Amino acid sequence: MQRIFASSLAGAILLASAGGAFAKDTLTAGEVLEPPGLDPTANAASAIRRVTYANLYEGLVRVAEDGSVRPALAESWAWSPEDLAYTFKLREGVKFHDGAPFDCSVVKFSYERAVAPESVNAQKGLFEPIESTECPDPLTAVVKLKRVAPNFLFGMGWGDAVMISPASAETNKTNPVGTGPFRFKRWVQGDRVELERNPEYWGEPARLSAVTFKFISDPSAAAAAVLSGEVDYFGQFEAAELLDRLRADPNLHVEVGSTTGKVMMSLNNARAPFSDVRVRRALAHAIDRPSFVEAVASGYGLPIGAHQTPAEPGYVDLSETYPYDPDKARALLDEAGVKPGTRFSIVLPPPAYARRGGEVIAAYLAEVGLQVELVPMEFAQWLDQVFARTDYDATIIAHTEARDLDVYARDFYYYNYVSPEYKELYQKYAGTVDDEARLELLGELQRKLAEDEPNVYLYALPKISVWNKNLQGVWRNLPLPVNDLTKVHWAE
Amino acid sequence: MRTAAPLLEVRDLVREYPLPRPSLFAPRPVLRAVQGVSLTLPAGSSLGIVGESGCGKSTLARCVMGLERPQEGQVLIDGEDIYALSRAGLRRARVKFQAVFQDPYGSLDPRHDVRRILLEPLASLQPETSRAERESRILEALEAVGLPSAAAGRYPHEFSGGQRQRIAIARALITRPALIVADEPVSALDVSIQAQALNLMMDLQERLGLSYLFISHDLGVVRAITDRVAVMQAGKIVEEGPTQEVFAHPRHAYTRRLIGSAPKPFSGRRRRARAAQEAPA
Amino acid sequence: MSAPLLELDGLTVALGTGGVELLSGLSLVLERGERLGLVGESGSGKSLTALAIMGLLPEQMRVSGGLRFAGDDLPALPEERMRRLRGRRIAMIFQEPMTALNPVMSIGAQIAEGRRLHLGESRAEAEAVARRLLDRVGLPGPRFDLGLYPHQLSGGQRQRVMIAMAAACGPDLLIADEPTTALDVTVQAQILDLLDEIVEETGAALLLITHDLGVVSETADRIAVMYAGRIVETGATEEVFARMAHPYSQGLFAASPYGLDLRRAPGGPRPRLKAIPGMVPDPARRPAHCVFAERCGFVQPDCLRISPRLAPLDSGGARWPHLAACLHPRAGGLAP
Amino acid sequence: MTLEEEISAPQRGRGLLRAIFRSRNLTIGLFVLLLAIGMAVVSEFWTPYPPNALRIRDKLQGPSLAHWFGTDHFGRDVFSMIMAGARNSLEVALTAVAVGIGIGVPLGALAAARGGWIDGFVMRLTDLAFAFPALLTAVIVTAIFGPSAVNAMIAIGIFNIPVFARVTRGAAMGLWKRDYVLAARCAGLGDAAITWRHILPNVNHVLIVQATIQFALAVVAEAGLSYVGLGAQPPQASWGKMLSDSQTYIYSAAHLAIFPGLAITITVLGLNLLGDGLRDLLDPRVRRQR
Amino acid sequence: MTSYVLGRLFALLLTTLAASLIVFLLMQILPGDPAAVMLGVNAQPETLAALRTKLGLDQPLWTRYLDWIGGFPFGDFGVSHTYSTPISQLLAPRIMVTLPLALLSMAISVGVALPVGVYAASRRGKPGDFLSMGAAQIGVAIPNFWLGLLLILFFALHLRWLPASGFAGWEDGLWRGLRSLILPALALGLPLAAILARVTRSAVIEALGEDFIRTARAKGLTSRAALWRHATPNALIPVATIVGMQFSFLLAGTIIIENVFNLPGVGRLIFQSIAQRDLVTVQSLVTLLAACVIFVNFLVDLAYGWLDPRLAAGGGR
Repeated sequence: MQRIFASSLAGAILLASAGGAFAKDTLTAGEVLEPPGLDPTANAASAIRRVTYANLYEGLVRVAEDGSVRPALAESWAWSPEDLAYTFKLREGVKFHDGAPFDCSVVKFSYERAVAPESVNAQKGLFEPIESTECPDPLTAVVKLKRVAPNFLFGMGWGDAVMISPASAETNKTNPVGTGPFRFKRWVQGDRVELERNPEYWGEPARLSAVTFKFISDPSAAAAAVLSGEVDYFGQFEAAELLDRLRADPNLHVEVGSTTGKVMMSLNNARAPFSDVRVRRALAHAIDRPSFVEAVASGYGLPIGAHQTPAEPGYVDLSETYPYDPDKARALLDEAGVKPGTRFSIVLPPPAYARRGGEVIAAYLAEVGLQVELVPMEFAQWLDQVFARTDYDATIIAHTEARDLDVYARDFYYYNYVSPEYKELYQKYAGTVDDEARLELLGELQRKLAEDEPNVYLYALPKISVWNKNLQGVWRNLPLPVNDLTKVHWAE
Repeated sequence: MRTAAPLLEVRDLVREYPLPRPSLFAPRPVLRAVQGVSLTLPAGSSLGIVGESGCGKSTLARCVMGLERPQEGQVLIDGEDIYALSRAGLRRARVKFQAVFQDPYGSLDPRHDVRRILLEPLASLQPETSRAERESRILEALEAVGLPSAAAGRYPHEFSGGQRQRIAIARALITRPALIVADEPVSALDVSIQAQALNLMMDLQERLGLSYLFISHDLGVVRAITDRVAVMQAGKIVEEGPTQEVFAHPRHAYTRRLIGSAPKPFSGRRRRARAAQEAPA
Repeated sequence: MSAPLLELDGLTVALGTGGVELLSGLSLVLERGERLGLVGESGSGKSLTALAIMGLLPEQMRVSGGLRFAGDDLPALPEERMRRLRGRRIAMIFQEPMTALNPVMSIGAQIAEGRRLHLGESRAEAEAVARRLLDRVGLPGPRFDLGLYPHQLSGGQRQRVMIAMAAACGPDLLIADEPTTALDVTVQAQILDLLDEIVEETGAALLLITHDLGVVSETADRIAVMYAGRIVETGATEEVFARMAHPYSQGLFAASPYGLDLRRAPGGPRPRLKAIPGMVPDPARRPAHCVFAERCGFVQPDCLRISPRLAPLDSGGARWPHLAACLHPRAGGLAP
Repeated sequence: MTLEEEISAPQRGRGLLRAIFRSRNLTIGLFVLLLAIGMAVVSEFWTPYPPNALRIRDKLQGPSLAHWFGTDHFGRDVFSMIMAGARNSLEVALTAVAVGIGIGVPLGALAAARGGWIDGFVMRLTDLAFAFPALLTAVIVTAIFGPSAVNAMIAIGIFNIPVFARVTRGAAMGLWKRDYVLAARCAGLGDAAITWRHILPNVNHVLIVQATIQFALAVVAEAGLSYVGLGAQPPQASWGKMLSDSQTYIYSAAHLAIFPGLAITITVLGLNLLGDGLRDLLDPRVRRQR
Repeated sequence: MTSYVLGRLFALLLTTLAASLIVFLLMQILPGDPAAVMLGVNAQPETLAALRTKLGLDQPLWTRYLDWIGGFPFGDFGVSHTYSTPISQLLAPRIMVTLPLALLSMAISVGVALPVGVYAASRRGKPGDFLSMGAAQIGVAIPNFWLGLLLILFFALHLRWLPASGFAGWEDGLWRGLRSLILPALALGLPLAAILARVTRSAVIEALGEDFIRTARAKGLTSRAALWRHATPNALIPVATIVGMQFSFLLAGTIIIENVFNLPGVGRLIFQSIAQRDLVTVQSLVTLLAACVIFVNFLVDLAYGWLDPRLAAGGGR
């Protein structure tokens, strides 16, 4: 610790004196939201995975920058269709940060813990196909499925499916112990999480000796931190309006990549008037998406027409399904019997796309005679009131999970969208193995959503990231909402 | 003179004030401002109370005015104990006694014009009076104190100190009381103005048959206006008698010291040294 | 002999240049060891006179005419030299001992302050003197510690502190502005005695300002009666009280209860005081003629034309001539 | 040497007007207040552009003839929004002050009139209220009842209660020692009547001055609450919210941060000047010092 | 004197208790079940119930209150729901930001206000007075968060002298930490300084009008010496009152300023805790803050005793 302190100080001095000569091997990464805990298997907040994924915790497999599934703690795997089983060959000599060994018993523990009834895993659905996990020998794990689940392997690459040691499972929330190339050093709540290099990493060691995640919720403060060099890397920069300023700085690299984030106005389909598809379509017609993106995100963001982004496989561009047409919107509303002056509320969680987007949508809807009451809400309350209890009319939210078309097929999800046709279609897709056919079905699912318009789909969230020009190995695109810093290093 | 009860009678009056505790758990000490004072004031006469600051004369005055309930003793006006009266009863009794205060600037509400100032006791204590009667009473009171009727429409700040004290006297007169309690009514005035005010009070007494309870630290003033005088020291009356008698032949040592200390013109410088020797501090 | 200690020669104080005159043509001479009483009602300008001598008039007031102290022309003196006179050679005692003392400074420090400032004494030296001074003014230690604060003393004791403060540097002139007005009579007597003794011991000159004829008559050798910014009558105390040539002096005396003859016929009316009618004219509205004419019971036609100057009443020869500013001075004396 | 402790009634009619215009503070203060009120009132009927209308193509324009104060990130006209925001500011501040006066003044008057344990109780109550920093009170209130302009009014109003209670009590305590109160007692008036006829009329100049000060503070507090998102909610225009919206555009469109801030500052400055002017006009103590 | 202090301490304790009770009761109205918030979206009813029991949320109100407040004397302020960390541990690093910030702001406020106020009073009616009071008048009117923005705009973005936001921490040396507090402290302190300067000026002017100033001048003191040695000490009494009040204002101000400058301080922690429905943290922090204000007022009362000997002996104002 003393050594790290000294070296970072030396780095700072060098930075100040030489300006460009880097002897730096530490990184300060900026993040908008602070995680509520550091156990990705116990809480839905994506902020947890943004700190822990690949850095602290690892799963059997992992997702690469291009969205492909790659080996991680499993060197290799085999799929046996006849007994519906994956056989994972585990890496040897892997140790958790606390010294606990990694073997098949850990796999069994982690997966069984995730599917257990009392599990609080936010993506329980990923594990739902699992029939059993067996350990023929310590370095082999056999996961039997209930049925064909083409997305299963991809899901096992998510942050929610990482390996947890039984010894530290209970305390991971505040003292995370994983197998990753970085280990936890300390968490100054409300300010930062500090990680340091894991010297006993099984694989290629991290190039950085230490990483600090600093939580800066205010976009202009974030910009200032980046401009001043206080933060070297900002993975998901929220204030697109500041990009021009950042671009103008010769020390910075600005990358606008893609994410699987879908910004939408979610509607409570169980509530009138949103139970009427004509009303939902009218809302879709009433909003000028390109202008919306311009106003909310300074034009950074691609209008979408269904619950899918170009970053996900099988994307179909449906953004012109409901072109901006206030007259048509008014006509549709009239048809549905919605009188001008009808009021409803839109709940707005804290992110700028929601708070700002709410204002824009309110203005658009006012054009077609709808009176909107905007209800700002903190995220905790949002989770409770909107997500858990579905006590809302409409809300604006980004769904950041990739390939999550299943949510519309669930028995209960907060949109309260009920469509036997969609469910059937989805089950068909889920049971299909052939890639060609899967893509075809994906397109159909999207078209079905665009037709029913359970939510008003707005735009695909771009991955706007900013980093110091001398930083290398940073992900440009974001197949998952994570910050993989394992390959990041400073230019020589 | 009537044979009935005297206009004002004070019997064994005691008034104490609690003081702040010297320490957290010590008992509260008590300041005994008035310690068993008895007085009698027949109708049509004037009684002076003299004493130095802190002797309790103002507390006594406030008790007599019905403003501060004594812990012990009684204040009888026309034979009625005003502290035994009901609220309404006290209000009715107040018609008979009114007050004049020391500070000609502080005793008149700066936001009220003279008419309103004079009207207040009348409207409050004699609500039965008609509108016309109230107007005539205001004029009567103003005339009595030698102010023009035009004064009614003006505000206190437009008057000099002497004139203000006239207004205060007019206010005291408006209910046609029998007794006026005057607490240092002229001490804030310059000598020449003070003489005007004292003369006015004497005139009014003779014309209206008023009685005065006249409180002052100024021996000369008390001597000029009272029939009888009571000398107070530390909450008690140490000497009482006809004014001329007390001034000519003070009996109590304190009275002698008081009179001896008062500066007198024509005394010449050397007298002072003697006076000081007589009563060392 | 050299120049008199204090000499006022037509001292005039006006509000702004050429503005309203608050003091008009005051002339006085005061020597060491003399006690002069300045009497008048409020607004007559007595306190202003004191402040003019101290050079502490409010900024907007202008001084003209002669004002000399030991030969120095005070208004012309630079502030720094004037400052060195204040407290050192001219000291002042104020009326309200409650407010004239700094509430947050110990009395010892306040007494010592002047000596440290003017005589360059150390804190210990100055405090030793302060201790002696407190003993002298009747506040003996250890009961009256130097560390006491003003609020811990009674009014009379505070005034004793004020006197100690004023006497600290052994001034040549002591100005006492209504030093006993706020005090009870018995305390007043003691304070006046003390003042008297201090003057006796130090040989300083005393300028005693008061509204109380009794106080001056007992304390001062000489008296000057002021009215509306002017001295209307002055002379040896006995002389003035014997004659009271100016109708205002007379009126002032007659109005005070001292002048009242209490004898009355049984059942007859109570004797009245001789009040002066009217009020003191506002400084801005003082007439060009005799300022007292409007209130004077003996007013003559010429009183409304001419502003009288102080003129001697007797043939002279007395140490302090008896002067009055009246066209028709009264002749008869006033017996007590 | 008795200082005349006279309180002259304000000159009536033309005299009063002349007194107002003689004071620079009052003139400027009144002008600013009237300007703000004028903007608020006019914005009800007319603004150069509809304050809520988005013209996204025209966004982030600098000040120009068409848009005096430029446009914001939605292309809304900043000048129109400031006009509309004036209404919100004044409304919230006025209500907050009214709440403070409505509850605080009776409390303070009661404490002064009755003294004793009632006084002690009221004073401890205000002590307690003062223990919670004003903004914190507001944050809690809005956290409980949700952010809205109405709750901001209540929150700021709650803080105003002890302020007015203290000021009223302080001023009234002195008056209760005046001889004219004793005279009123001699006239048989009860505490309530004395408070109504003698005490309140004589403290109202203090209250008026305090009200302008609190009004100014309330404008700032409202802006602060809106700034952190706890005050007025969109689409209601609010200066504080405009400032917080502007923060991310601080590099590209500084005018967005300048004008709402100026609006707040000038309004508060005007109110403070008004307060100073009123104090000079109404408080004889200050007037004599000049 | 001791009994005065003891009496005040007793009152202080009572007020703090009352404040804690109010905060506690208020928090009960706050919507959102902390257990549900902690467990997130897919919580099962049984787990929820278990957690509620663990957190003591099923206990009666008064038991919860006593449990909670009972820990205070021992530095136990409860455990944060969101971070599962003792609040005292959360607080410690935050105080190291907020306290220096508050002290720095106070130092700026007093350090600027006293000289300016006294100077203006001594120059009453002259250009110096007019200029400094004009500046103060504007300073009073500027909201601190806007001043913060302007300071960032000028000193951080334009001149690049000081960091625009964030807190560098004390680990890397005093100066680095201090640097990040300068702008926030200015934003917070300057408007307060403006208020204080006005108060100081009028207090000094009032003191200059007192009789004892004339006494001092009559003693031969220069007007300057009378100003500093006699008028100013007396003027400090009302100034102390305002300083005490400003402290409470300051604590609240940190909430906003810490947001403007993105400082990890107590104010932002309160803000975040409210956002996350971390009730125990909110109520503990608010109570501590209130206790802090009450305590500062107590100190101001003591300071009166020191500044004004009239109060030292008698006690009570």
